[in-house]
Amino acid sequence: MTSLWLIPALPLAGFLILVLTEGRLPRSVVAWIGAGSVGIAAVITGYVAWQFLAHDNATIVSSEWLWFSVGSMEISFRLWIDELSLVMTGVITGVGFLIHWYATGYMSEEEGYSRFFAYMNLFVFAMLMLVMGDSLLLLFLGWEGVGLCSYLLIGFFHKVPEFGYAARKAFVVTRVGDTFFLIALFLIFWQVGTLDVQEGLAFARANWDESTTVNTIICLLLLGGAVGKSAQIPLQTWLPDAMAGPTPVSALIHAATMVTAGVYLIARMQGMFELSELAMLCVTLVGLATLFIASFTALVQSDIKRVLAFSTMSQIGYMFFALGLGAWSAGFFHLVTHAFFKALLFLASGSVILAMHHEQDMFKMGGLRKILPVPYYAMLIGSAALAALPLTAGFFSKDAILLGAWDEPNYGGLFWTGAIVAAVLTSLYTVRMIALTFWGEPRGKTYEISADSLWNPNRVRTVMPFLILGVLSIFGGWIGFEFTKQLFNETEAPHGLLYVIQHLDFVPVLTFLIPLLGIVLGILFFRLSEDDQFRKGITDNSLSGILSKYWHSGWGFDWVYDRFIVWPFVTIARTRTNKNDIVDLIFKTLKFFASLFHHILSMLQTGHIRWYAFTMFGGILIVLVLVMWV
Amino acid sequence: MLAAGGVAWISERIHVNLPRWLSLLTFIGVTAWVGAVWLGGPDQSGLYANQFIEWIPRFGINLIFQIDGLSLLLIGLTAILGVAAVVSSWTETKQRTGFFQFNVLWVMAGVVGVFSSFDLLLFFFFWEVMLIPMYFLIAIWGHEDKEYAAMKFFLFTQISGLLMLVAIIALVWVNYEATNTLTFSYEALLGLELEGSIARLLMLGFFIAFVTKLPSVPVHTWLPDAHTQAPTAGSVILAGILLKTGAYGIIRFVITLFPEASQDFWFWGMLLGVISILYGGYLAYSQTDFKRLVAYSSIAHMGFVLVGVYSFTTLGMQGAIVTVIAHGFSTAALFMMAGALQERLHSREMSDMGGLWQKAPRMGAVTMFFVVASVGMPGLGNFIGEFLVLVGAFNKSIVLTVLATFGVVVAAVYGLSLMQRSFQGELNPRVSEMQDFGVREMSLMAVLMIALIWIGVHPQTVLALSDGFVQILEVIP
Amino acid sequence: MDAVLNIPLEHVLFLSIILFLIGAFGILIRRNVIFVLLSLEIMMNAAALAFIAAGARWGEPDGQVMFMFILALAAAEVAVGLGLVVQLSRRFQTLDIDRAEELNG
Amino acid sequence: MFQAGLPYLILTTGLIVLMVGVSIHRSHQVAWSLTVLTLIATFISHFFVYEAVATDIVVITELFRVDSIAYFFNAVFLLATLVLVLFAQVFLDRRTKFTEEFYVLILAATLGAMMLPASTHFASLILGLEVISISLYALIAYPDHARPPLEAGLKYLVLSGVGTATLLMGMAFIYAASGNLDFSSIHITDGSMEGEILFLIGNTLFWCGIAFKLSLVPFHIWTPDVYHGAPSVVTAFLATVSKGAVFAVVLRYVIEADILSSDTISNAIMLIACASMVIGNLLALLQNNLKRLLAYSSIAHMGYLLIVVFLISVNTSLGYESALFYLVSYFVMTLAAFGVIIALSSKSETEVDTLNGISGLLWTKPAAGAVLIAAALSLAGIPLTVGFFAKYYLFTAGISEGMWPLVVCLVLGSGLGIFYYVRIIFRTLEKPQEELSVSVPWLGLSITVLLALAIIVFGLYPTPLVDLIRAILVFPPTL
Repeated sequence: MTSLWLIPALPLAGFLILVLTEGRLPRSVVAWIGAGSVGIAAVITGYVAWQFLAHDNATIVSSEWLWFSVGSMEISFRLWIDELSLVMTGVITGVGFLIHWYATGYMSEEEGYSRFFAYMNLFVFAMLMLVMGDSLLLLFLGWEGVGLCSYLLIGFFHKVPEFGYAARKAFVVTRVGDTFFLIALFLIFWQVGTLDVQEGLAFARANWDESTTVNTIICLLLLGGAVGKSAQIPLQTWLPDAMAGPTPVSALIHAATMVTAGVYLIARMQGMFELSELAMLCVTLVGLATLFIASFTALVQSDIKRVLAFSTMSQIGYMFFALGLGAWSAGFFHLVTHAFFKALLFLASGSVILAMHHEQDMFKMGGLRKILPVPYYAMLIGSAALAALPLTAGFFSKDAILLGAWDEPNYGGLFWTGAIVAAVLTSLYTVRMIALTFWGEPRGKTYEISADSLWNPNRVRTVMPFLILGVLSIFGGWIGFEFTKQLFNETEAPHGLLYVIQHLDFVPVLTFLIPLLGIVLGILFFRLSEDDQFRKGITDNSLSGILSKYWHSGWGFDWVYDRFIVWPFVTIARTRTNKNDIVDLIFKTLKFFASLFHHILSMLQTGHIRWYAFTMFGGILIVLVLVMWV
Repeated sequence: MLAAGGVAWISERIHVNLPRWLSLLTFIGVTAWVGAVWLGGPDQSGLYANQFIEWIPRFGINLIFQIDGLSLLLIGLTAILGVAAVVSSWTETKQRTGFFQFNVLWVMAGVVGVFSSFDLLLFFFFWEVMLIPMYFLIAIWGHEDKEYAAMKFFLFTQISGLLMLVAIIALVWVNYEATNTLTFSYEALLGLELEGSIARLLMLGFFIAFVTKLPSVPVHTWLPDAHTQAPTAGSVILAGILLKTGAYGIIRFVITLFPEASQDFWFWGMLLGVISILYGGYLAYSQTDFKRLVAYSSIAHMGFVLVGVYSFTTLGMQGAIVTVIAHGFSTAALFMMAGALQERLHSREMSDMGGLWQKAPRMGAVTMFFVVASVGMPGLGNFIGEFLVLVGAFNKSIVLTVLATFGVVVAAVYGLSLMQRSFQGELNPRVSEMQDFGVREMSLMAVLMIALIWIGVHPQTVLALSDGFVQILEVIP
Repeated sequence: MDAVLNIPLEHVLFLSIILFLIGAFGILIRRNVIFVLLSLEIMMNAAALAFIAAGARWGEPDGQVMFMFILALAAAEVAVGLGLVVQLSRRFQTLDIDRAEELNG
Repeated sequence: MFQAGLPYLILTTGLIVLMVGVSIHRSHQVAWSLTVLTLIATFISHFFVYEAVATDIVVITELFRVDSIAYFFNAVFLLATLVLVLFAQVFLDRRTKFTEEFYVLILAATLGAMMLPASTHFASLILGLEVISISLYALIAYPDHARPPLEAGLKYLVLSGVGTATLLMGMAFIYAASGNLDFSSIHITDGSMEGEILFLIGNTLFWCGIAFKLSLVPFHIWTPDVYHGAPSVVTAFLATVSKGAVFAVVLRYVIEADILSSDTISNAIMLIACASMVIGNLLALLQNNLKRLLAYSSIAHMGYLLIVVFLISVNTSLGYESALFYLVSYFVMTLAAFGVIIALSSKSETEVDTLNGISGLLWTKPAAGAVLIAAALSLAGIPLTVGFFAKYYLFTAGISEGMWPLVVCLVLGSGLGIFYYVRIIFRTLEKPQEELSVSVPWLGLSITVLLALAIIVFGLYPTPLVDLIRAILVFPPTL
């Protein structure tokens, strides 16, 4: 199907137009091109989806175009639409379009409007290549492309050096993961002889079993790549800093799409992961650890976007957790719902930040619900979904994950307990965020929002994205789960609500109730306590203070990396001797000796005839001795 | 049209000491010629052009010019970068432009000769010939420390070249003793059976010369100095083309003339490559001078060539060739950028830069593009090369390949730090006025960008050309 | 002829070597140009003596021819040498050979 | 076959006429013209009588044997002398009141140089050698009021005297051992132990003397001072003709006496060669005086050339070919280098011989600068110049006979050499510090340009020269 190409091609075209015109287009045109290209792509995706469903979920393959062919390696550009990639494509173009839409307003007062949309379009293109590519190399192309765009967009405000640092950190840290991915590609090509996803999986199914070590290594390497991209432990440190980018970027890249690429990768390679218990266990543990650590960290953050960032980490942790447990559909479903509600949350927070004139500290906010009603409700809906309040989208997906954890044969109870505790934490920090931002009285300055600002969250054009995402966050769960289940050929997967009703068992009920409990607790705690206590909790030296400080810093990962990797590298690199290349010393020494000998020999040229004669007689003597006795 | 026709044609022009336009036209002419030859397709034996003239019959030394796919590819690169070098130094050199262009043309003629010579002595002849004008370029139009840099460049390349000369003559003499014919013809010497230890020594003679030119650790130290001091056109030629002669030499001569010895040598070849990648990348990060940084990054990239070639796989070999071409474009562009910055700011130190994006967004965007390319972004030429190299090398040695792969991370570190320190951040207060790129510079950069993207998305153009040669290699081992 | 043959070749050669060494030491020790030239003459004559002895050994006139040759040669050399000595005393106001040391390095 | 001696006669006649003429009437112009005429006539005469040597061995008494190789050497020497004489006219005027005897002396030296390639006998060897040397003593000290030439002349006199004495001593010992003075029959006949020792000592002393003349390590120490002090025209003569002539006779000696079949001697010579290459280059490394630098470089070049001596004893034909090619190119490039110095110094009292003096030469005097660059590149053995093929011959020589120590030293020496030649080039390229005010005579300049052209043309296409040399070697009776 050739029209498939249009989906990635449109954003690419948008990118090219915006770049080549070098920002000379009027802003309205830029907005139309930037958001429009993604919008049309979304429409086409809808058409493709319709075709897909109309043909009994038959895989759709685009026309192909040879990329390169060397020896036994032949790689083409070809798009591949099956259930998995279709859902992802839908999310990317759909949510992407909404965020672009929102951004047309959000960015309206910034410099580099055109540049921003160029990058965003490029990002959508790259992300689509990642998702739709039929070979791992094409996937890698997208994978790197989104990394680049992420770098460009985090550092969008390039005048601020810290942002540039954050951008580089993001790029380099994910690059570490990418390297593992790349090595996995080499290994796959070596062992399987192809980089085509489907052929590779087929090969694995046919030739490998649980005991194949190579498979485990491949999976672990892929996990390494996924961990980097999805900001999981231990490569998670870049994500909070990545919040330096404009908020729509955070919404699109660092919440809805790019960071879930790791999840997508693992889901894509399901056939291989299923064969390796060790890899699956690692996926679970990585997810669980991130989930935990990120949740605790989110609880003590003061920057609203950092709360959301840690929340994103923990939610992706859920996804990994689910994938690792074999609850493929639950994990992937959570990806989709998370895209909806986290995008919503970010957009809402973006409006808040603009309203506060780029103040992101929640302790300086408060009472904003009166000024910003739309973001307030959006935030409420998003938070509800995040906290998995029953019947919201998040509830369906998270519940499925929790139940999946319970069903795990070996450590089920343990996993479930962990996940449930994290769920409580999720509720807690969500409530805390809303309480600090919207409830109570203003603690800092507030500003009037001029009615004709393009980003004014009360205008229709800005409300629309909130509305659509809000609807999806609430109702997305109702329709989606059955669909996603088919992706992974799971028939017996647990289904939250029905399950609860049918069984009314202890565990499902508890699973059902505990998020609620968290919310109630949160409301009690944050609603009633004095504002100062939060601040105190962070600064004083009591045990809780130290703990919260520790949590605040993201469990000290940054500190450890700084101390043991970055610092030594930079220090050694910056010392003078190294700038001057120690290898050069070899040649400097040679030069030194050459000139030393030169000076010694020159000193013999004294100019005295008698000395000259002496050397000649000496020479004769030496030669004679050599000839006669040696 | 014949290859020698092309070369002679260049040399004819060379003697006319006319300034820029002439040399620009010459390069465009050569580019067009290469294009025409390419479109014309090869003859039955896979050659695009072939020329034989007697030179010194006494020693069986003849002017044998042949252009096969690999040669054509590199000559094409030479011609395009020739245009780039001339255009990029359009305003930089104000003194003695005639002599300047004369030298540029001579270097190029030498390089074209290197790429098309199929007689070993002729090859050596051109190998050395291109160094002299290059020396002039550095020594006359270089920057503050030019004497040291030019001298270092000349000494390194000449001394290693002498070793090669010894190896060439020795090889010919061995052949003479075996067959009683005195010939320097590449093809005649190709099938020569050599005794193990002799082959190893002779191979080393060639290898050292090429590796010095490439350059690889530990004989790389001339490069940063030469690059830093050379004028823009010099740097472009040096990085874009001269380094490639080293790669070409290894691929064309070392591997084919001494197949067994090279096979035995694979570990050391790859190890040197990996060390170059990591050490070069590491040093690149340590630099504060824009050009030095790019120079060290060249060392790292050329490390990939070594890794690829010594993996002895089709993938690795092809990857090395693609890397050679792509690196030619990307690094040349970065050096032009450095030259443009120096022309505007009179400094190469990155501490004198910072925040330049605000003053010159086009330069920023262009730099970003090439930095990203050299970092190895898929979709651009360098990635294809590095990927193929690594895939190919993986079969040979997993450990070394994994180490080399981490070079990619290092590349990101120094590449982005270059970007950050020069173009991003707050505007350096010392920068007052700065002109952005004009039409001349932008169109030049556009050509290079298109070339890189083309190689990135359709490397088959390159791969198909070099395929014939790599096929031959397959047969040899 | 017979008389000469009575003296063993080695002895004459040793004598010539000793003469040669005397000349050599003369050059090394003396600073006066005249004496240096004299020492040179002695060295040449040492060689000439060796030729005569060798010629005697083989009973051929060649050695003596060479002797004549060397004489002429030494004379020519000294002639030029003395010319230089005159110049030296003029331009350097000395005959001390050590004073001519302006060219070095 | 008497006609084969014609060139010698013409030269001698010219010499005598000049000598008599000078004593009758002093005229610089006439003396100069006469000299040029003599040299040209002598040069041309070779072609007329070439037939004689091309087909047969021409023996002129026991002392000389004239063959095509000797003719070739003669021609080269004559051309080199001619070049220098052409330079000398302007050059001398500034340096002395009495110019005419200079031409007498230089013709005499040339005559000596022409004797050596044809010499087959110790007597003719010493005769030729001393004719050159004694003329040179006077030539070096020729300028009549400067101090350096005198000092140089004196040094050369004393040290050369020592060298000659050593050489004679060596000959005497060889004669004592073998009973012959003819190269081809100095093999030891009686085979006694005593004879062997005498022969060995004799040869050692002989080679020491030769090494002095060729300024090889460790007998090189006089070279820079003499080169430096002598007027450049004479220095150039010393560097080219005198060395070439000595080398010509050495080659013949090696072939005929088959001296290198003795391991001890050949090892010693090898050692001398290696030491010359390395030490000569090391000495030149940071030298700031151009003439001294060229002196040191000539030490190294003579070291390189010794490789041929080894080759020639095994493969005479290739050996001669290499030697002739190398010498011709060495002559051309050395003359070009000195030519620039002479041309620059012609109009001034003092010599322009420091590296500072040539600073920015390419820009102030483009032609002279370009010639100097070409000469330096050629001396360094870089392609495009004839020096490359000269070096190529040496590499071939070294490698074909597997003389690896020599090849290694050759590489090492060449590497060091590049450093200082490139320094020369760099200085000519740099921004001129002050405007060079001296004017350059057109004749001298055009000759140097011609020499540079020769460097380039033969560097691009050496085949004519190679063919010529091989034609010379077609009937060499000694081969």
